[in-house]
Amino acid sequence: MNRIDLFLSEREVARVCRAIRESGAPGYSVMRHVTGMGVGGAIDEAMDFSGLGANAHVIVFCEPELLPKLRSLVGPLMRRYGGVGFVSQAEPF
Amino acid sequence: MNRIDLFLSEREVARVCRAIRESGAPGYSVMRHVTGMGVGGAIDEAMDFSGLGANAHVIVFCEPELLPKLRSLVGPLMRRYGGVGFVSQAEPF
Amino acid sequence: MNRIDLFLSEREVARVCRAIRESGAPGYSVMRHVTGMGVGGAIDEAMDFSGLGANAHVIVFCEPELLPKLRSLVGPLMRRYGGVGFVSQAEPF
Amino acid sequence: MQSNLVLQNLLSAPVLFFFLGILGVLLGSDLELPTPLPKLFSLYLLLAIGFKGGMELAQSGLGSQVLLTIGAAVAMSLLVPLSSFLMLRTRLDTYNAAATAAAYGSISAVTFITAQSFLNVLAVEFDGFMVAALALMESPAIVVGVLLARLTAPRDEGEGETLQWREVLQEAFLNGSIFLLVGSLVIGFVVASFSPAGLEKMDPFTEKLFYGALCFFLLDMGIVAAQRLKDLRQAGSFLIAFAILAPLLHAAAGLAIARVLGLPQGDALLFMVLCASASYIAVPAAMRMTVPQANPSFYISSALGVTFPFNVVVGIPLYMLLVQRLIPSAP
Amino acid sequence: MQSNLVLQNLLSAPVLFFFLGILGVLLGSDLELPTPLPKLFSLYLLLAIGFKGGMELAQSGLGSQVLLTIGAAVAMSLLVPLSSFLMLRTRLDTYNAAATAAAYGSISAVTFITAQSFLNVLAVEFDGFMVAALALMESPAIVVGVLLARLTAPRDEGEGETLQWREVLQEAFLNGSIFLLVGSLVIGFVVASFSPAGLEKMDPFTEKLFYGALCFFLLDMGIVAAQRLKDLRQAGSFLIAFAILAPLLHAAAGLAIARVLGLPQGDALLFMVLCASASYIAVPAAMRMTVPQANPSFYISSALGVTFPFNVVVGIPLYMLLVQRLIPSAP
Amino acid sequence: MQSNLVLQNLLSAPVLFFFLGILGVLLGSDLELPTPLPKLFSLYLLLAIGFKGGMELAQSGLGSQVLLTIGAAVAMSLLVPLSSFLMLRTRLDTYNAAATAAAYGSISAVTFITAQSFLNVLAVEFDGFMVAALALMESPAIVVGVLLARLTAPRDEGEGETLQWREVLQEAFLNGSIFLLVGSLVIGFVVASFSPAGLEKMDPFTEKLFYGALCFFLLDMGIVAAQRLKDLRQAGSFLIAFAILAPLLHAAAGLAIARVLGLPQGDALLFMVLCASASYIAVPAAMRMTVPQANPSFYISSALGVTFPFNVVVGIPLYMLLVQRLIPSAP
Ligand SMILES: Nc1ncnc2c1ncn2[C@@H]1O[C@H](COP(=O)(O)O)[C@@H](O)[C@H]1O
Ligand SMILES: Nc1ncnc2c1ncn2[C@@H]1O[C@H](COP(=O)(O)O)[C@@H](O)[C@H]1O
Ligand SMILES: Nc1ncnc2c1ncn2[C@@H]1O[C@H](COP(=O)(O)O)[C@@H](O)[C@H]1O
Ligand code: NA
Ligand code: NA
Ligand code: NA
Repeated sequence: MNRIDLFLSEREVARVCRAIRESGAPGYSVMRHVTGMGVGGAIDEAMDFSGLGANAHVIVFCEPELLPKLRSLVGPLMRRYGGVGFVSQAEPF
Repeated sequence: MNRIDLFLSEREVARVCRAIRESGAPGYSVMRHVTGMGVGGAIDEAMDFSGLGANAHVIVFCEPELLPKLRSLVGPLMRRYGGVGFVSQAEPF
Repeated sequence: MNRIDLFLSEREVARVCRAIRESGAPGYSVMRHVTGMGVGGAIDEAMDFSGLGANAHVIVFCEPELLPKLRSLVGPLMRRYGGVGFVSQAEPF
Repeated sequence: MQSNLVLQNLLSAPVLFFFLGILGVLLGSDLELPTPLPKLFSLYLLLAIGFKGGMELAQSGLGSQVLLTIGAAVAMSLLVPLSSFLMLRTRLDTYNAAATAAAYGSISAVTFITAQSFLNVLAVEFDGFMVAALALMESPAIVVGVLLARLTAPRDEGEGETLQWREVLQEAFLNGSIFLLVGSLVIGFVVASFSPAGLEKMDPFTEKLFYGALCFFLLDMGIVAAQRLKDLRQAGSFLIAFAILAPLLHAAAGLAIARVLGLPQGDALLFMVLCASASYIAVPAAMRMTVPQANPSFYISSALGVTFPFNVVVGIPLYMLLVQRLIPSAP
Repeated sequence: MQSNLVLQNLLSAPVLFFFLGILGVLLGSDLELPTPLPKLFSLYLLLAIGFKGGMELAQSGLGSQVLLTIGAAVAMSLLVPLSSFLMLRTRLDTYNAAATAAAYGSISAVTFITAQSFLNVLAVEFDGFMVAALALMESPAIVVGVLLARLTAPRDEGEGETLQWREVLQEAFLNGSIFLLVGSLVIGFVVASFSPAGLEKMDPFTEKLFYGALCFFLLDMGIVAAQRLKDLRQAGSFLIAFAILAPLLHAAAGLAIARVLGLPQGDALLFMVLCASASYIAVPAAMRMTVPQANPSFYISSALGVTFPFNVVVGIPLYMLLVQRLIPSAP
Repeated sequence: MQSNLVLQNLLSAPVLFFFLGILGVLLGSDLELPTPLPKLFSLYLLLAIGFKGGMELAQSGLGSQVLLTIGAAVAMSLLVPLSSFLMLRTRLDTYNAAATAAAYGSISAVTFITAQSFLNVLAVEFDGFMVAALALMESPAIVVGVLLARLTAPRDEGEGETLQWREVLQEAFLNGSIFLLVGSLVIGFVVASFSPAGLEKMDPFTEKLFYGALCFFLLDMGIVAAQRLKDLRQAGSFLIAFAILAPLLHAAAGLAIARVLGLPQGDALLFMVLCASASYIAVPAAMRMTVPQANPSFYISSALGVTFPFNVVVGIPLYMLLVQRLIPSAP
């Protein structure tokens, strides 16, 4: 099966999770308070008090058949708001 | 070597870590405050004040030979309390 | 492409991130407040108030060509201060 | 007079902040108290209420009235889970019925504190030893809940699991919030008895700050309770009905006992509130570990999403109305 | 007298703690307030200032002076983004210009609070209803900012995206900090009007604790502002110049309006500060969602890294100097 | 009288909450203050004690007695690491000996604060300038510790690493907690000297709240100290013995110096406590970076798991007893 790792702003995480649920994925996990760097520059937690938040790391384990649907639902959000994603292989434990 | 990713309730994390230590794994890492969704429904941090907690993400890197032992020690806990696990491939850095 | 997972003390995370930026990696993500166990014993958050901190989990997705540079810049820091690293395979989402 | 009581409750700062939290969720505001700030307020309130209760207990002493009241409270925390279980079992499986029954046998410290604030505003006196009753009602309800789940569970499901008493007692007596409440009670008692100079120095922290911190925490409780309302659909109308009828029933029982014990008006209200409220702090955390087969969203959403707002908004003034009618006021 | 005002501001505890935070970053100290402690202080200050403002609003009533002042404040929060946009558009693209304009039309609650503390030290009175003006200046600026971005954006970039009013209004009116401030204002008003007994019980929390909590938060704001200074190189000298000239310009406009409205000295200073300050709490959070094309480090580093320290350190005493010259003191 | 002193300490609220935390760990309760709440209390206590100390320093002035006392304190923070290193080196490697020596040369602010509370209860006066001594004892001990590690380390291990003074000085002088303490001291001094109106407004935050916040933090310190006890087995009996004998020895040296300096009873106790206490905040954080070869569980578990509880529970009343015997009380 596939493992999808998404990194995006905490502010968008609710929308992305909605898209993942719509895609029919069996589940997902979210880690907030992620800092980092990407093409959009460095992200830290210093503005957290303003509600701006840092990044979130979203992990989805799902069957490969689901990938296209996930891409079509999550992709536009990430193009609009920024963020990156990666896919790798995994098996149930 | 193998990478094992476990997602389970924070309340059970101490027991699962004990089981991992018993299995003889060389180490593990735990991230708390993980939210998400699975067959058991959505998990958030809203009840954290009650001591109920959210999920934890436990990562173990170990040799493949350890997998059966890990499964036999961690599996029963996850069947009783819920949670999911996945295995993938990795190498030392 | 490669996925690199590093686990090291929060106190060193700023130096390691500087090294990653120097290596020319396109980005990285950092999760703090990671607890765990390794050859250096158990690490928890209890001493966080003292500024000692727990562990951090640093993730870098990059092309395999970058690995040697990353190893040469990050390796010495991890040998000095402790920590472990793992490499696996991934593709863009 | 009646509407006056209801209004005085509704227009008090704590209840208004509770409404503000609910409103925020209903309108879709992103207002939230991030983790672990709610825990900070929750620990603070337990520490402060325990300390003040212990202090007043030291001043009032452990007379027979005190012991009788506390005894009656503990008895209620044993009986309420039993009767609740019978009601709940008609529709829920044994695990969910047992876990929910435990929640209703136990108490909600925040509801209790809100009732105390309400009495303060009405200038009705109450005794510090009621906090001791509060502190002692959590553990028995948890133990009864676990026993109910284990004794009535289908044989084959046990898979040879034996009841792990150690674990159950630990969850019932050493749960962080119970332990802090009881511990602070004892410390308040000891300090008041042996080094009363310390009381005055604690006062700004445990007493002066209390009301504002309660408002802040109730803001968060409003948010959390409103979020829980969504889960209610899953729980179904039976559980919603139970979550409103149970507090009324238990308050009535509490009123009868308070009358028999001859409690003054303030204590009678607090006794009713203890009986009528349901736990969403200690019990869920304990049930998650000891009865993992039960679905937490059932017992949390009924206790926190329905019974808690019901008690805070409608229950407390309603119970006070009954107290004023049926409990003779102090001469 | 002049240097006296500046010194009295510079040597006050809140401003000194602000400097301490800046100094820590400049020297390379690892001093920080970890997440979510800054949020705790930020929520606390909003709750406390809202509650106190509402309370005083209830006492002063909603006379025509009050309504006129609030109306003028709202008008400024609509006009300032327009004029700022015109200035900013000369150098920035439409998205960054619109988002930055929104920040300058909105307000900084912490700057306002610091000005109140300054007035307290000078023993100059001010009215509670100014908090209502504060609370009502955030949402309009956000709406104008979004409209500017949408109306002036190149057609082809919209990709058929229609303006999602629901989202914009949600960000403008239900943003957590705006919602808490307005909600606390209403609660303070209601409690003061209907159950004034509650006011005294809130006092230790909302009033007594306030000054110290402000110091603590300003320590953190100093750290965050100094960290932002690094981003300024990226933003460029045009934005730095704007971030210093805009508050001066807007303060001058505010002074003129205050004179026309006949505001007393204290209120005049607060009105100037509302005009001169720029938002780094509600607006960035709203712009991130509604104008994601803009680079947050532009509007945050100018509002928080330059305008905020400028106002707190230099602006407030400077504006007060002008007030003392141009606004007749109360008889 | 003697047992009275011990009891008065044991039955005070701060020490009782410390015990409650220890008890929770021993019994297996899940009571904890989640991250970053302990840091909130730790930062608060440093800010408050620094501010109050600076304020009192401004009132007392910098007379020769003040400067002599502070000088003696700094001298102790240089000498204690040297003597401790010699003792520790008999059993530990050079890195662990140096890091542990640094901890014992430095101070524990919480122990100091607890001693101040104890003096308050006894109604024994003490001077604010002792906080300056506290603030100035951390950095020298860290520098000495690093020097010891570098100068005595086997040549070949250095791998050509040169002593990075910049890093060492940063850890010694700009460590967050040291920086906040010294900064708050300076701010308290400045405010008291130049705008004393601000003192009264800080009072509810820095003074009134202090005792309760100390209790809350000591609850957490009890939990953390008890958890550390488990690591002690690893550290071994030599380190445990050192962790009890060192405070006694250093307190005795402190007593002798206090007598020579002619300090009054309250200041003498605080001086002894500064000498006797060991750092588990600034020093571990600094040693982790500058002497990474040392095992943190050694110096943390001895300073926090043994010396800290020893001083808080037994040491303070014991030292007070000696003070009462050997230091003439003020006429
Ligand atoms: N190559 C990468 N490896 C790991 N995380 C990344 C990488 N690139 C971006 N990220 C994460 O994704 C966030 C958004 O990336 P971007 O949209 O490129 O600014 C960054 O702040 C990082 O947290
Ligand atoms: N397919 C999945 N991908 C990622 N995380 C998952 C997945 N399924 C479950 N989880 C995580 O595991 C937790 C427990 O899952 P469950 O026991 O299925 O409710 C969820 O709350 C998620 O955090
Ligand atoms: N085999 C492993 N799997 C996952 N995490 C590990 C492993 N070994 C070490 N770690 C993490 O890396 C940290 C430092 O490891 P060490 O330097 O071996 O003490 C530990 O505290 C763990 O958080
Ligand atoms: Na009950
Ligand atoms: Na403005
Ligand atoms: Na010392």
